[in-house]
Amino acid sequence: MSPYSTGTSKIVSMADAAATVPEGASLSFGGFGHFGHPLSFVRELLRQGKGGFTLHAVAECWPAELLTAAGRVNHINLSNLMFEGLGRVRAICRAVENGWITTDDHSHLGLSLRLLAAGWDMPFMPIRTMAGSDLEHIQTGPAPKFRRIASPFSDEQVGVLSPLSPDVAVVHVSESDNQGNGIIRGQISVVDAQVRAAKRVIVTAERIVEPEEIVRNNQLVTVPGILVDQVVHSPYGAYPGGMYGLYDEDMELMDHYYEASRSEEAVAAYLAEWIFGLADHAEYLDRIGSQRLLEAVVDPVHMLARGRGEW
Amino acid sequence: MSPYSTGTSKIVSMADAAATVPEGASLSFGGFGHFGHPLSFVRELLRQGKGGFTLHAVAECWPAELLTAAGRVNHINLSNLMFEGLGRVRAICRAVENGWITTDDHSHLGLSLRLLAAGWDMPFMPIRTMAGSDLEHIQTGPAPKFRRIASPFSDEQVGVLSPLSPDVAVVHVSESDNQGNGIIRGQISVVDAQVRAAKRVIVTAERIVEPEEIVRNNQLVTVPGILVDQVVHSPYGAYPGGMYGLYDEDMELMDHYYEASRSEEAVAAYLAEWIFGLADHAEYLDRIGSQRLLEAVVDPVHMLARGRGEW
Amino acid sequence: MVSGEFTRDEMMTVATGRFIHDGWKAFIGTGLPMVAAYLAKATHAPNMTLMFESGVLAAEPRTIARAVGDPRLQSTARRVSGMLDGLLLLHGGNVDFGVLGGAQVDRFGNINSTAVGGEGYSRPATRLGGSGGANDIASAAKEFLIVVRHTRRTFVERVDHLTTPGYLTGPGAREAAGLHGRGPIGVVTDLGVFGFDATTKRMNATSLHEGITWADVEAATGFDIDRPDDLPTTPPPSEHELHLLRTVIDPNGVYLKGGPQ
Amino acid sequence: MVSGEFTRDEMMTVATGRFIHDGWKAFIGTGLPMVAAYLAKATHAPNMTLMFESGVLAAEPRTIARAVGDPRLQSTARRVSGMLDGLLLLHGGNVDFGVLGGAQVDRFGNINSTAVGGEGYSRPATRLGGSGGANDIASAAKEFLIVVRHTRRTFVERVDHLTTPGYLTGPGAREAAGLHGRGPIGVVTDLGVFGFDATTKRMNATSLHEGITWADVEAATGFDIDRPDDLPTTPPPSEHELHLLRTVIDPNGVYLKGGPQ
Repeated sequence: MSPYSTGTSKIVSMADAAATVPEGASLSFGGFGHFGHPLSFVRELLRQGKGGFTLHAVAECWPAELLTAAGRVNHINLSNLMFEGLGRVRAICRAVENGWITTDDHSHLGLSLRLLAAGWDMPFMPIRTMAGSDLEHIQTGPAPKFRRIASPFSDEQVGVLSPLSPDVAVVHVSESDNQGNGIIRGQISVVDAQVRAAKRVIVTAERIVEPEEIVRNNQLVTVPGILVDQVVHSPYGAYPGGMYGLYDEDMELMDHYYEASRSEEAVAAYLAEWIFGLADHAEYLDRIGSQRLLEAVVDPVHMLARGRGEW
Repeated sequence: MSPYSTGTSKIVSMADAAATVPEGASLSFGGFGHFGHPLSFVRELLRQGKGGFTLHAVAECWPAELLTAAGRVNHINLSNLMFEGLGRVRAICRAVENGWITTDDHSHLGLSLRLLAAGWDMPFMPIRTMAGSDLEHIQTGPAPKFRRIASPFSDEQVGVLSPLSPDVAVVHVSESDNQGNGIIRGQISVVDAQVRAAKRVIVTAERIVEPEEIVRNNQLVTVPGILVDQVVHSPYGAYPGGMYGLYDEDMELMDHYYEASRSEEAVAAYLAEWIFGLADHAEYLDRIGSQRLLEAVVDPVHMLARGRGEW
Repeated sequence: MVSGEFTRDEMMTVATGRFIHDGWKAFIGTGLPMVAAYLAKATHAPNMTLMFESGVLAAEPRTIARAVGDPRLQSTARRVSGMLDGLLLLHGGNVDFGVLGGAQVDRFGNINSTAVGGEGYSRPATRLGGSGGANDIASAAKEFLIVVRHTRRTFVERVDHLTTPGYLTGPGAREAAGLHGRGPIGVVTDLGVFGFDATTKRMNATSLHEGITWADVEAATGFDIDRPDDLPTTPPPSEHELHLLRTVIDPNGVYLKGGPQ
Repeated sequence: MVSGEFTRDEMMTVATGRFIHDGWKAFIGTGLPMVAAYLAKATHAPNMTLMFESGVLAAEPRTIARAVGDPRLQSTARRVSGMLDGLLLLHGGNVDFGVLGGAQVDRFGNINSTAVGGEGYSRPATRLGGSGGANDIASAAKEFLIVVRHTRRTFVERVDHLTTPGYLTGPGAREAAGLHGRGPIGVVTDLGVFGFDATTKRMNATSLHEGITWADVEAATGFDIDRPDDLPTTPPPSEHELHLLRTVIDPNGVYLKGGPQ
């Protein structure tokens, strides 16, 4: 018997986890570049039909784009949303250009610190960047993001950011125990702040592991289980994006979306085919096919899939 | 040939590293409980005769006590200094009770956040603890530590801390490359803030390793090499304290100091015997003897030395 | 063994453990509170999470830890980070409970663990360790418990130095100071269990341990402590609890010296 | 191959690399700046440290990274953390240099990478990605370089949205805003290399690339750009530099398409 307690398991089905996200919620997702986005969750959330969301989006280009493409987003607090190596997140850009959604722009550090301030229960957080730019001057969110105050220790007028707390944070991890203690291999983007800031935290995990495996790597645990509400087992949950140490991104499939995003019609057809037309993540993976999924697997030293070149 | 650059090595001798600490410097040391203190460095610093130090001491009970016992300390900004399982740091307590040194007290979080604020170049850092207590009301440092300001986002009067930057931080790590990229096995105490806050950083390391070994464990690197000025190879550098994953603390030797600390005379004799009477760390380890050093080695699963019981 | 045969330390340990609810995330220090946490986890609170200021989260050591820095807390934890991370999780409102000791306690549950007597803070008769994480726990944990031995030197009218906030000067003072934690919910001593009046925030008695009289309490308390009309005896340790303490949790007497006295 | 045979991209890449000093810690993005950093590291700046906003520190990839999120940056780095850690190292004053692009640049080196045309920020004709780490780098790195293609659409009198601070409204404005970084030290385009006057902070020309005339620059610039009396030709790429770019650093043309045009 394991010497470690497994407590009351937080593991639920993807459908059950997505069902806890209320209409009109504010959301923040893990992920950076083409890696680590909880895309199986996003697809399920889209299938369940809810919307009216506000996003606190630091680097989660894919979740933000797909939700916006489906018309589920009202407002985005963002720092940067684009597709590395491809270009603009066209559904989001179109929605802004047409006035369908509102945005409030930050620097990466600024938005990350707002989340951190919420997670640390701090009334504000000082920042020396954003100052002097339109990131300071233009404030379009429902609450002010940036103000100046006098430092009590010098004669400076310093910028401070307001805290920002998402209703739900959804992050994808490499492995988790049944309590949500989650390890992310490779850079963690801003997951540390997101899971602290959010009122609810949902972890999707490539692997559910025994407590022993988490304990053995306890200095690598980015997501503290005590902050987690639900855990979902979701292999290839970041696909067609990659998961560092496990599989590379599928640029062909990502490019497929990117091409479709050129028009509203094509993007609607894409969503119908790749999301609404599939019952669940298992069906999505079936559609991709095991051969293709295996081709994305990376070697454990170079962390690159076959054909991706040398280090 | 290694594919990794080794740059210009930062490795120096212990004597050379200690020689860079100026008279009257402000210092902050790694370590927590009876573990991870850079004690071989502290002994060399004592031998070199400099003093007039200010300490920013979160949890480095052993460095602070030894330096104070030798009369090298004028002021301590502290949060907690005591010997777990033993009792008071008597040389420090005696120095305070006799008015030989001054102190300014913080909570652990408060002092840690002051260091972090300095490391992040923030003009102040909010905090909700320390408020209402004498940690807020009594301020004896040369600069104010805690003030109240109005939050610009609510109607609260919130506590903020001033940044605190040591002239030199000295931290002991499990392994480091020659650039100072350092891995600490086990809890890192407040080393993350100390190395960011300090104007100079000295790393002492149990092992100097090839870049490959650091790269392979790059998510465990607590000390970013870019912040480090000098690296010293110092096996058993935390002895008679322990180093998590390598060796346990030597309670008998620690208790030996603790008993000596009951009187000024006995503590002076202790320092003469164990520090001033020994030429360097090699002679110190010779004095301990390899058998005793090996008895402290921990098994790699339980992380406990023989006779320390089960998990 | 009849349940009457137990030491005062065992009584304090058991009484402390009873304050811990299942599912709670708790900051625990060394000494009796450590044993009490192990006991609670082995009995009514199997799902409590042990946290330490060093950044050790959800430790499940097999044997009693000698210190907060004990390697067995790290080698069995789900997560190990550092002090900033550990205490900022606390600051962020994620910790339910902490147990604190001290050299002096006043009627409002304020604690001194810094400096006693002499000319005050800068030149005390006795300098102590200082706050460490105690002020942070008392300020930011949802609630906390005080565990101290009951003497007139400890239970004072006014703490010489207010290291750790109880209810400060009384009703509304914590709120005015901006503290987010609710404050102390009880005091466990070798004489009894005490609480704080919901309105006045003054310390009152909840129960006295077996064989303790109100006169004992008054003699050991340097302020007027409120006595309720109904003052029961603290339920003594059960046979099962004593068995766990003596043969499973601390068989070598790391913290609990000796058996029945 | 004579040194005259090189593409404009190669010229821009080489000119960018020359701004990087040995020993510098630099934030680098994808595209030409990535190639330029590899080139600098392979030539005059072997001890430069590559940093990325995702928290990747001291990466030493063997082959060209396709993106900031490319696994080969992480698998060869001395340290991998996250965005807060990476950008707070920057905020703390530990980064010497960054290279930034953008959709619009004005005479003071202010950059727009957020929104162009239309009714402004809330309803632009073209919405772009937004700042990301660019504003942080321009604000907090000791200095930064702008690398963009030179067109009248890019070099504008006034950026539609000031995403990333150059010298803002001119002398003293960065200091008044409280920025700790010194600001932009140059602009590399496909036409030439430009700098900023120490006093006026207005953009001026440093050198023009081979075959480029002042009239070309004026035609491609939407504001009065200061022309110095002495306007040399940008030193062209050396044979060694071109060899490195074409056969070692980017042999498959990930960023640098084709050989000589």
